[in-house]
Amino acid sequence: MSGHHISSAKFLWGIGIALFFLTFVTVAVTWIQIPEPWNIVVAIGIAVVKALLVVLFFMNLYWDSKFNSLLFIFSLIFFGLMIGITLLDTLFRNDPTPLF
Amino acid sequence: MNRLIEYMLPPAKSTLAGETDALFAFINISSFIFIIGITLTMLYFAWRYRRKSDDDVTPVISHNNILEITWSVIPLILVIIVFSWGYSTYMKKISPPSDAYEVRVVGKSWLWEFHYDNGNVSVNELHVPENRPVKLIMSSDDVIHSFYVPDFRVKMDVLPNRYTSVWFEATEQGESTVYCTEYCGTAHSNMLATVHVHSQEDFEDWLETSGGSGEDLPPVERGEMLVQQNACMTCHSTDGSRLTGPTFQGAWGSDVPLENGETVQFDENYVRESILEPNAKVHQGFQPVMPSYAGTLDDRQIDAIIEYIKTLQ
Amino acid sequence: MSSTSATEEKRLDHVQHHFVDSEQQFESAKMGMWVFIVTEILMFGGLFVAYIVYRSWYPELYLEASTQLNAFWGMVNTFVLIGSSLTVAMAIRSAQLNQIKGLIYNLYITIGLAFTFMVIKYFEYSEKLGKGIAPGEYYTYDGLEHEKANIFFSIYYMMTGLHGVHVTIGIGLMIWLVVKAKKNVFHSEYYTPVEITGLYWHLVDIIWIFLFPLLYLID
Amino acid sequence: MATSEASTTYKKIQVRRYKPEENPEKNYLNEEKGLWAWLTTVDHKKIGLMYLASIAFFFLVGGILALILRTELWTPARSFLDADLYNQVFTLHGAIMVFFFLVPSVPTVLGNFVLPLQLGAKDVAFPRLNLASFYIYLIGALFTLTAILTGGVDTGWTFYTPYSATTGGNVIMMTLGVFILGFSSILTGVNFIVTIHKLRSPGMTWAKLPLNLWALYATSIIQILATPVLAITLLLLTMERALGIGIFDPALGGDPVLYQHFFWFYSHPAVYIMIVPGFGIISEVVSTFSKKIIFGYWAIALSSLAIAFIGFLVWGHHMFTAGQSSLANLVFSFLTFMVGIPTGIKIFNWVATMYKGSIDMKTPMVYVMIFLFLFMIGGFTGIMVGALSVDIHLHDTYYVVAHFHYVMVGGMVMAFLGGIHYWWPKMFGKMYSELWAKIAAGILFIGFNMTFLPQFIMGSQGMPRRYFNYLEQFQPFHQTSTVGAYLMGTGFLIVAIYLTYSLFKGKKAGPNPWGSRALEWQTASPPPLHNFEHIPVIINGPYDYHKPMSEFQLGVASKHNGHHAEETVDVPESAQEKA
Repeated sequence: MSGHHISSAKFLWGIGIALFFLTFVTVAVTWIQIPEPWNIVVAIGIAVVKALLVVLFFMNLYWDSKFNSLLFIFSLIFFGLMIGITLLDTLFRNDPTPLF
Repeated sequence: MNRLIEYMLPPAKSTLAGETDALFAFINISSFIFIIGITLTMLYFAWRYRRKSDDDVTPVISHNNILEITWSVIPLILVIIVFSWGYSTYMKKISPPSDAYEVRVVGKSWLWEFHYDNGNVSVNELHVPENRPVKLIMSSDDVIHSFYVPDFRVKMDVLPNRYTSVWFEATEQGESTVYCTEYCGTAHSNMLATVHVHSQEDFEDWLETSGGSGEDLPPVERGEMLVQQNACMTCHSTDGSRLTGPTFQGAWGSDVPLENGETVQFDENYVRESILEPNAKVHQGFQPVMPSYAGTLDDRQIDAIIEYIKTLQ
Repeated sequence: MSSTSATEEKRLDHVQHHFVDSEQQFESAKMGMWVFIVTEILMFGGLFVAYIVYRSWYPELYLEASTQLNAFWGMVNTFVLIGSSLTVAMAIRSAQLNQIKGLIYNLYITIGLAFTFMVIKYFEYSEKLGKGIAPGEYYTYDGLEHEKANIFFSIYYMMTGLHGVHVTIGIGLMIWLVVKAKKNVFHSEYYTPVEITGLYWHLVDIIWIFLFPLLYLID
Repeated sequence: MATSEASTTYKKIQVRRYKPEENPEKNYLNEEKGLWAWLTTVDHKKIGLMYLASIAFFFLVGGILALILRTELWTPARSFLDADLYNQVFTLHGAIMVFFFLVPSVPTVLGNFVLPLQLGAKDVAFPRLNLASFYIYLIGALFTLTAILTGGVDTGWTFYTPYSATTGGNVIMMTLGVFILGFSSILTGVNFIVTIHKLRSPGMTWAKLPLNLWALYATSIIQILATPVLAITLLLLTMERALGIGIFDPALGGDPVLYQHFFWFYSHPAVYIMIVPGFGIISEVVSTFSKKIIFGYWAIALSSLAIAFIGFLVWGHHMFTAGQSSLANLVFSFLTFMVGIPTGIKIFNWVATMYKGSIDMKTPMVYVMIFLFLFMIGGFTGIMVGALSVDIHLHDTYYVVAHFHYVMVGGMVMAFLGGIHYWWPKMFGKMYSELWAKIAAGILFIGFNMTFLPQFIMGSQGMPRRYFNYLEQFQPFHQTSTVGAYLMGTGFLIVAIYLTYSLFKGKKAGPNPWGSRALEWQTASPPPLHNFEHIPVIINGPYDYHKPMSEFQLGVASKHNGHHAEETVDVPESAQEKA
């Protein structure tokens, strides 16, 4: 049965500690100034790893039915489309300026 | 068919109107063929295969991949043609020639102001030369408006925080209507203007002489002209009827009740203030929606308007 | 696990009439929650779009304005929320193992951590409001030069505010779970509400995991 | 009930034929009585009927508002409304019709009623959530009515900033109402997705899912992905008015075009929330009344999903003149045309289904023909306004108004009427007058075209939308349109009358008046409280008209009749294994 995975307490604590550690890392990297745009990439990268840990092992998606994963991925895809296509407008506006 | 399409469209009075109309006709004709074809097929089937008895046995025709591909690919080709055609004309519509004559357009609720390079300002009438590209740089003072001239097949929203532009090259002398097509409140449907297309010389004459000065007229007549030119009558009637704003008739000398309960005398100073800073003292029961005319009207013009209002008893 | 006749009876009274068995009901409820999580992601997604669009327009605004946010307390709150996520996961584990006491304890800790989060948030908000960094047109702070500073804080307040609303709802749900757990409703064969609330809570955590670097850690 | 995902090992089950009862004594309408039983019911059929009543009410309100608008437009200048009131009326006509009628109508009325029946399930997955979503709908409606009574709203149903942030009236109440309504829509979507996944009866594989359910499935996906964005948009707008947060208000440094992106990210897919369930109805009706297997099952099923997906990527075609970048215009225009392809595929497949069928021109089929004709016009004029250069001319004119109404009224409302007429005997066990139904359909067809065809012409001649006054040259078109609107109103009135009449005096319908093979017709009309007295077992597709009727009425005895509290239940095997 896909839905009843029981994680060991040790395992859950392991994930928790990994999350604490990554939180510390993401704060720590702001002390060493990483140049634009890599600081954003690093910050988001760490956040993505943390979110993945939560989703896969706290929310048990790793052991869950494939369709639930599909749902989750779809929500991210549509969020990506929403932001991506909106940026096609907001980043490429070319406004005229009056001569007088 | 051609006559129907001609009937459907307003007269084409700009250089790019023809191209737009051609695509309009193309889509209309091909849609027409499709709609008639499919409808007739449908009706024919409905008649030819009508139920004869409740025990009718129908053949098992569950799918046909060749058909599916055919009726996917043919429309696909057609829409790609339409898309490319539409896009190429659109690119022309948004790329003004570099030598275009520039006019500043300001949309306010609910009038259009046109500023020319010599400092002239005209309200609700745009004067342009014939056969010369004209580029309008537009902005709004309040909400979103949209500048639309059907005869030229151009339209562009007028935004409060940015400049937008349209351009056209009028091919015929005469007048065309400008509409506001982005809903902007009470008098949205009265936010009209007229484009006057002159010959090059007439346009230059107009630019030098008029600009709507009328300085040589007696003050009352000049005031009346200004009230018309500046679209005051969109909101203020001269016959006592209630529009978006209070009427001018009988206003002079009266006590104007304000929203806060106070009253103020309708005198020279009140008129002057109301023109330059319209929302400082708003008549009770009316919305604070009037745009400011500071920079549009000078003191002499305001004097003339005051003289005119005095006559409306 | 002992399957006495008493638990056998209890095992069934939660199955609603239109489900064939407990398993189908559990799977349905969980899928329902995942679908709901999709809507939550898209809802916060809207705010993230506003965030990203304005950041792409005014990167300097974000650099300047985020100095007003206290990264230390942001970090503490991150620890608090991750901790609560951990205890929720432990709570589910307790329920799965029929350890009702453990379930209740873990829920208590979670509620405590959630309150801690809200209290810290409260101090952060009041410190800002005291300076005049209020949302919208009530923004009166003049320590920032950027003319659109109010918009950054509007986005900040909307994002953290909506997140805070979710945390509050989460606290309510946890309390409801505690009440039910005390009535002995849950057992290893039926812990659907715990599982579902857990999913919700983890989502709240994930959103904060993104809010923290995006709002606090712009250096 | 094994689902395709869960059943990895095949079990042999003994099935037998269950012929639906001709005259059931007990049905869902008479088993529990009284107002309270209705208000607290979790039965999907009753909830569907309660939705039907509320939606009919809002359709009536929206329709009356439309007639007020059309009457005012009889003359170019003011006739009996002033401009502000006119603006409020068109705002409310749009908002009520879109949010309170078009979006919920097919999924909540016909979807709620038919979906579990077509699946062979006893109910939707979350019956209480279903009832909750009905009440959320009512609360949203209450907010909106309050907004109307306390100042009104004159922003247009699109709530464009900065106008909506600065105008008077009670905009906050209105946006909150629609915000709340959104959750009703979301919950319905959640319910349907889970129900279709988890509550299919044995043998109901994805390949045997009725096309109506594919359409509802696609709709639900759009609902759950798009509606939350509407929620956040309206929340931001509410905050814009309440606190002046400035994200969308240029006076405070915001960007009004960004609002339009937010708004249309929901509101364009919302158009597909409205029309895709209509497609589902058409598929069912075409097959039933042609007595023939549907042509291109997978083409129709997958094109629904394709429309749902691509429909998300085209919102910017509402903003071609709004001042977005030309790159965005390019992309949006291209994707807009791509939506046309799956829509076209559907139309071709429906017409092909009729080929060599045994076509019975009953009322639902008449509506299908009307739908196909009107929807084609709606679709092709969609191509017109999707073409960038032409749209620059036609944008925000009556052409767009006409296009939208051809798709929504000509398409969705006609499909809805078809669906109502198709499932009416199932809902109430009564037949309506076929003659009056056809007369009404004829009046609606003529009235509709009379109303909206002139709008195409005046639109392309340059008549802008949302105009209180207009130039005299457009008056003949407006007058024709007004006459048509009244004709249409008469048509709807006739429909309401003969349907109500049929409830009391209609002939008994019998379980399967149309001779359909679909599952919902293999139970009594009206159905029993828990839909089937047995668990249906499916071995054929829903459109397999070449197979004998007896093969569609198979099932196994139900372990419990739904009131399991009173009977002993075997412990499910799976649970035992675990224990």
